[in-house]
Amino acid sequence: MTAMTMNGAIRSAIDVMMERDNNVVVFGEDVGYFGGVFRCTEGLQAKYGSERVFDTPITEGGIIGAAVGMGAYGLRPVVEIQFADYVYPGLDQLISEAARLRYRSSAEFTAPMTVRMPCGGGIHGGQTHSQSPESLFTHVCGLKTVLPSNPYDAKGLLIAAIEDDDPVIFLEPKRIYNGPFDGHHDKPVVPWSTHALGDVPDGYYRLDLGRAAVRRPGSDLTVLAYGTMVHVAEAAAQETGIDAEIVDLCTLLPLDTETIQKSVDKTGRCVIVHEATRTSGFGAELSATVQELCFYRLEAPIERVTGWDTPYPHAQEWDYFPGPARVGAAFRRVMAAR
Amino acid sequence: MTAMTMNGAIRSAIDVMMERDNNVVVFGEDVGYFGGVFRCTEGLQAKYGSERVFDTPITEGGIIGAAVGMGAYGLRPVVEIQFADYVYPGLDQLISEAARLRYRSSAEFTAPMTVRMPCGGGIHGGQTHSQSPESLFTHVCGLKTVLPSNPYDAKGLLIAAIEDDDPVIFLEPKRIYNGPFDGHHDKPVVPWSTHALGDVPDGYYRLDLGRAAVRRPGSDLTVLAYGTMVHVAEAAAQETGIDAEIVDLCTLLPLDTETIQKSVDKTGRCVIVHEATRTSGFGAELSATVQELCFYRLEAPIERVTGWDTPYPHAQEWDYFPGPARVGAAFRRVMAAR
Amino acid sequence: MIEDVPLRFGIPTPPARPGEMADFSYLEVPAAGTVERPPIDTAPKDMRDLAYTMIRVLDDDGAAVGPWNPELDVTSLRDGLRAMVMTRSYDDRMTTAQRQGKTSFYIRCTGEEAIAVGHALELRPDDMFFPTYRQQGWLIARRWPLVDMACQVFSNEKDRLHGRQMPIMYSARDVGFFSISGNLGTQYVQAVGWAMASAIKGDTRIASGVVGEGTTAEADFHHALTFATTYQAPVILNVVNNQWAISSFQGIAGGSRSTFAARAIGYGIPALRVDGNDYLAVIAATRWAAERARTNRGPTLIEWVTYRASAHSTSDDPSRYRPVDEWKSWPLGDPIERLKTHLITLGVWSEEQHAALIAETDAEVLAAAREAESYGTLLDGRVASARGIFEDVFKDMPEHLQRQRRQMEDER
Amino acid sequence: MIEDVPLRFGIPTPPARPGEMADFSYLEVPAAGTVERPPIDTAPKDMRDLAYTMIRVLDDDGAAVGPWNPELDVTSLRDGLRAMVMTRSYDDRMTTAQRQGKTSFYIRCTGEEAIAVGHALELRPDDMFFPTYRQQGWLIARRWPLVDMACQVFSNEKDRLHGRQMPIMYSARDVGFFSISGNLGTQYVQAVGWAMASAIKGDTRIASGVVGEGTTAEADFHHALTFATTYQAPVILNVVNNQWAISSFQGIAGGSRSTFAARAIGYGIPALRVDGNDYLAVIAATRWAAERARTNRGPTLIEWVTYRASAHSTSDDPSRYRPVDEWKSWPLGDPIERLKTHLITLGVWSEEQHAALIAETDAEVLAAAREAESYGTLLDGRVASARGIFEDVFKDMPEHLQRQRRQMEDER
Ligand SMILES: Cc1ncc(C[n+]2csc(CCOP(=O)(O)OP(=O)(O)O)c2C)c(N)n1
Ligand SMILES: Cc1ncc(C[n+]2csc(CCOP(=O)(O)OP(=O)(O)O)c2C)c(N)n1
Ligand SMILES: [Mg+2]
Ligand SMILES: [Mg+2]
Repeated sequence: MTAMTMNGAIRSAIDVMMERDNNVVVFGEDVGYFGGVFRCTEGLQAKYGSERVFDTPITEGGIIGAAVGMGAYGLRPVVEIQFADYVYPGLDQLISEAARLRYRSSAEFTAPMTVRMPCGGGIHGGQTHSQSPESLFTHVCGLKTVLPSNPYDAKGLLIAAIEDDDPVIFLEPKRIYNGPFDGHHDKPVVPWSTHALGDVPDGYYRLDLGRAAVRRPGSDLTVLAYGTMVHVAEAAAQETGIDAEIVDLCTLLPLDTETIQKSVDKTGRCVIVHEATRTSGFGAELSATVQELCFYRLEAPIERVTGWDTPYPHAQEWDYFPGPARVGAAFRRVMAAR
Repeated sequence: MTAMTMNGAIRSAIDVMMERDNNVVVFGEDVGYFGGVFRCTEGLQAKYGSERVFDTPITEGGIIGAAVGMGAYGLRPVVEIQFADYVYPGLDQLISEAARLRYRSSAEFTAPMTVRMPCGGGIHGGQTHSQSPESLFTHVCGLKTVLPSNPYDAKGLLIAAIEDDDPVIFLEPKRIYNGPFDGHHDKPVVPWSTHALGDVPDGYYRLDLGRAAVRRPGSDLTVLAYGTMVHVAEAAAQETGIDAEIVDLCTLLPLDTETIQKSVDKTGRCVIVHEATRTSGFGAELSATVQELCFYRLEAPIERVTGWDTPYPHAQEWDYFPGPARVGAAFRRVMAAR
Repeated sequence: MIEDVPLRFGIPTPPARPGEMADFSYLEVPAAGTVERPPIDTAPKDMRDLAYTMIRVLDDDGAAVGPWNPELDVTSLRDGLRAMVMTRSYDDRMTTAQRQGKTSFYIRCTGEEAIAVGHALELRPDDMFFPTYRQQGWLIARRWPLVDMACQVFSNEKDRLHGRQMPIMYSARDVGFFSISGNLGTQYVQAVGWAMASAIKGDTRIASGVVGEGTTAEADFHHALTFATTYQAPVILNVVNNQWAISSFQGIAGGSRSTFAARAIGYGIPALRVDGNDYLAVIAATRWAAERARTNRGPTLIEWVTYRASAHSTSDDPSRYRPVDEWKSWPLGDPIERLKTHLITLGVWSEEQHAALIAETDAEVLAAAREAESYGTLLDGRVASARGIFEDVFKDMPEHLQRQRRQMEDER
Repeated sequence: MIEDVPLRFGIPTPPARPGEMADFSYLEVPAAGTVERPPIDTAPKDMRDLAYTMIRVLDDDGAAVGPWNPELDVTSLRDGLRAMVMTRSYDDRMTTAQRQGKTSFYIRCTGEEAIAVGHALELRPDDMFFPTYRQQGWLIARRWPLVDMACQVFSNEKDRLHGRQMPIMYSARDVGFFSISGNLGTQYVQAVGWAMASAIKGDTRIASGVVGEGTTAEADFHHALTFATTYQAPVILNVVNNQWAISSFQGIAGGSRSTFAARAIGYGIPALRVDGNDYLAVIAATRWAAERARTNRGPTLIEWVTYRASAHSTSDDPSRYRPVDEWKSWPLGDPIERLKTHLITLGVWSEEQHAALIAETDAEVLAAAREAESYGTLLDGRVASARGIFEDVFKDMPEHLQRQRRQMEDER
């Protein structure tokens, strides 16, 4: 075991897989010699050569389109979109091609690939370096969507994603690359080395896609969260003294409805937290699902705490970011409901 | 008043607006001399000239990108995407540009435009001529999304969309261009001339965006639907004898939550119907919203009847399409719930 | 200082609309055999003129002339002719089937047969072709079973694609034919990615991708050329310029300002502009580009000049936007007639033999169509089971899809 | 029949990495004044060679030579120099402010000042510029208030964009400067759409769009050229080739296979390749392209050859991927130095005057920055109110946003 940052764990996962399977290739903007703007591929080109780790022209559509062709050939591309905010030019190749190739060819051709992208705010990136587009991917049948909250999961899930024979969207909350972040931006940064899940095996291990993890058992209410918001929810639980059971979804699609149902059936109350804009965010699907599965156990309306329905502002970032105060307020409302 | 088909009403709306405002320009693939593959712009180039109605190269990204620039100049582009299934190459210009230009420039620049696109299945179009991507647009702040269910609404709403100073996505359920369709594909086609809402004023009129319409008052349960599904729900109500109140949303964003809440508070039961795939479809947002607004009035779980989470199949279209049988089954389950 | 003039909007218009005389004066047609054939190691910058002319081998008398003559033996010529004639027979039969309601939709390639057929017979079995919906000639030339083709078009129980895909959206990995996408152009950059993969692995397989001239406007055309040049991918990038994109003539895609072959120049990619209705030119140009790719000289773009003789699809009515008889005045003629004439001039073919060939291919197609019909059509509803629509969304069916499948079956 | 060789993956590599000697031998630099200037009504096909050479006016001794010499009067030359120097002073000041934490981010344009400044002073007040984040020289040349620029960078209470946008994402309609997008390339096709609109209305305004060489790979580059040629839009399409795209050298975008100017050829668009560090060449090329556009001769693409002398942004560390001193060996030098030398050779300028000018612009910028700071910075938190983040999402705030705003205020 080694203390790893989240980007370190991601690099380690790719390294392990490149070592094991020489069909794994890595490409994207600035990922080669430079090692990526968030250093997630640092050292890989030197180790595996520029035929397996290389820079690409600046075109997200071209990157994903080429990856589809490579996947069809038999490679396992692991591509990086520099920021999730820039994935849109590549959506057609994801939605119309990667996600449907297996189906439309009755499995004659497939497009295994992992599309990594940093997401989320909290780094003063403004509207074009802060977005969380996960819900768009979950609406596309044929894509799996993963969004880890810590280094240990990030590595295990990324290895599972690379081994998966279907296209996987792998979102990385950039605010927690270097340490868990609970929303208290005014407090000093905590490094992953202080966190249990910052302790990561050096070698190969995988965490199956589609399994949620209960980060904090509790009896008062259930929190459904993922990525950075898992840490924010923990802070809110601590600060409100409300005994929240925090479910870290880890994979958004396929969704672990069993773990979700078990928890909400127990607590009877549910708060959903995500950073993405509210309307048609993944919280909507979660709320609808919980309502369908646990209707007769619900003692209070399900609440969604999310980013506002505006672009992510730069200067007012912390008024936008769903921090512990807003999550705590939702906890109290949900507990107060009768 | 004239009996109009839905595409006739759409053509009439564009005609009326081109007549009133010479900043309105129309372009897209095959919309010029030919008048569009669904004839929605027939005769307009002859009437207004090829400077205001013209064919474009085949590039949805280019079409929407050019429209942003034209909107910024002061024109009101009304562009056609030949099928909603082909809008994805244009999503970046919609999401990153059209939807955000006003915000990021603090209203120095804006991108008024209407993006029309036929959507939905039922015409044996297979996975690339049948999609309903509306929920993706509703997740993008800065876009309005409209989806009419009949000629009268289509014209009034399209006029409002063209006059709107913000970008509006205007989805047209192609299966009902020529007549209301209730899902009984084996029955003879009914023309709009037999339908009250096929009777359309020839001149200018507008229906405000953001208002839902109660198509059928009822006391047993509330149906939230739009487009083709409004007619399917009517058939299901008739066939089950269940007194459903059918709310036609007309505009998905901004959403008329007042009408929705009023109805569900009254009936205490809610069924949501759409043709799009289920996971993270707009039904998820509707279910979450109803649950938030009407939790204490709900007597049964909210049900979603939707397309399955698979691409739209060609030969098995009618096993995929959410027809009266499936909607009726949901009605019964919801009524049986205690 | 120049004085102000009001700006003008410049929109290209086709030479002729319905009721007007067809007019192809915009197309310069050099005499066959007049364009030189550069060695395959020629630098792109030294052959730019090939993007503005037209490589032609068959002259007006049906003789094969000039440096591009591939010198095919008679058997190869006959195989090519047979595949083209078979393709037309197949298109005729399926068009009829569509009128009879046995299928919902069909797309013909009439007038363009030489391109897919020649390409298929010149490339190697393990190369991969990334086609459009108008390249059925490849399947026929590679002898993919006509019955399987028809079963796909009829969406019946034996359709290898289980009725999921619209008619003509074939997928035939066994003959190097990539799954057709309904989304224009997406396959083009995929072909480049596939070719890059072959190079990364140090294999010997090359790729060939196709788009129509209208589709060159899509982003993936640009993505393909950018990746192909940057990584020198072993790929052939074909642009089938059949003059029309549904109702839009090639000028709308920019064809009035330059050739589509010339698009390659700015990327440093060599370009050939070829008479697509000249079977021998198709073989020769394909061979030249394939040899470049196989010898690590990178990508080649080929513009095939041809004409879409039929409607865009069975849903289209071209008489609404172009002269009905435009095809008759098309300067490059009919690829089948031209190869036939060539064989006759060579003295190895006759009108009688040709008539017999047509009868034979018609019969073969009819038999195949009959057999396919016996497995069902959209009309009689004998299609793949609905259960199957939940398969192949993912490799392993996730629980939510299993749940949905159960629900579908319960609610029947 | 050729024998099989294993295919090779070809990936371009930059001439020098950290620790290696800078090497610009890949760049051919013709002597100033040697490239002819075609009349503005020249057909694109008759001037393709201009895409492969380099238009230069200032020779090594600082003399203005050749047919492209715009013959500017001394005042115009001084104005240009002043704006360039001011731009550099401003970049210096803002870089310091970023180090002090007064802003989260900054982007310099050092070494590229001539392009935006010359372009701004040559085009007309009512034309529209669709810039990248590296064109601040336009704002300064057009005398947009330095205080307003700094307020935007500081995201303070006087920021015209209310702190919503990242620093340097200016919007300045009053000086024809379109709102900067964080998404690369999107503005390029918008510039074409804007120009099409001007033509549709029969107005006289033209547009100019910019992308970096790295961004030519994005779809919108292709969309822009396709629309521009089809509709002959009155637009100037600029490619600023500063050799680097963050850590990727220009070869990754295809620059090792051809020039970026040449991309225009295949669309039938005339292309100029210009020494972007030569202020007079910038004026001359802009003038030539603008006159074409204003006289209904359509679009022109201009590749500006320059060098990104500074880091990509304050978040970047170029010493990780290129020789730290690469800038010193850049063959085209420093645009400010070159124009200064020219003025001195003309006898209308001196080292003393130049030093005085720098002192003056530094002082002016400092004063502006101080004033801006007095309205707040990110550091002291005096930023636009949070209420404002709900405005301008739509023209009229819909009810759900009003609700969310109330909730935000309640939960404080
Ligand atoms: C992305 C996308 N946009 C639009 C369409 C609708 N469409 C189908 S075929 C076609 C015309 C294509 O013309 P061309 O590329 O010249 O090919 P051709 O049909 O002439 O062979 C169009 C616009 C589509 N299938 N996909
Ligand atoms: C669509 C998109 N993809 C990626 C990025 C990240 N990014 C910002 S600047 C940059 C490099 C651009 O290089 P170039 O176009 O040469 O412009 P330069 O910075 O050299 O002026 C990249 C990759 C982005 N902003 N937008
Ligand atoms: Mg065509
Ligand atoms: Mg650059």
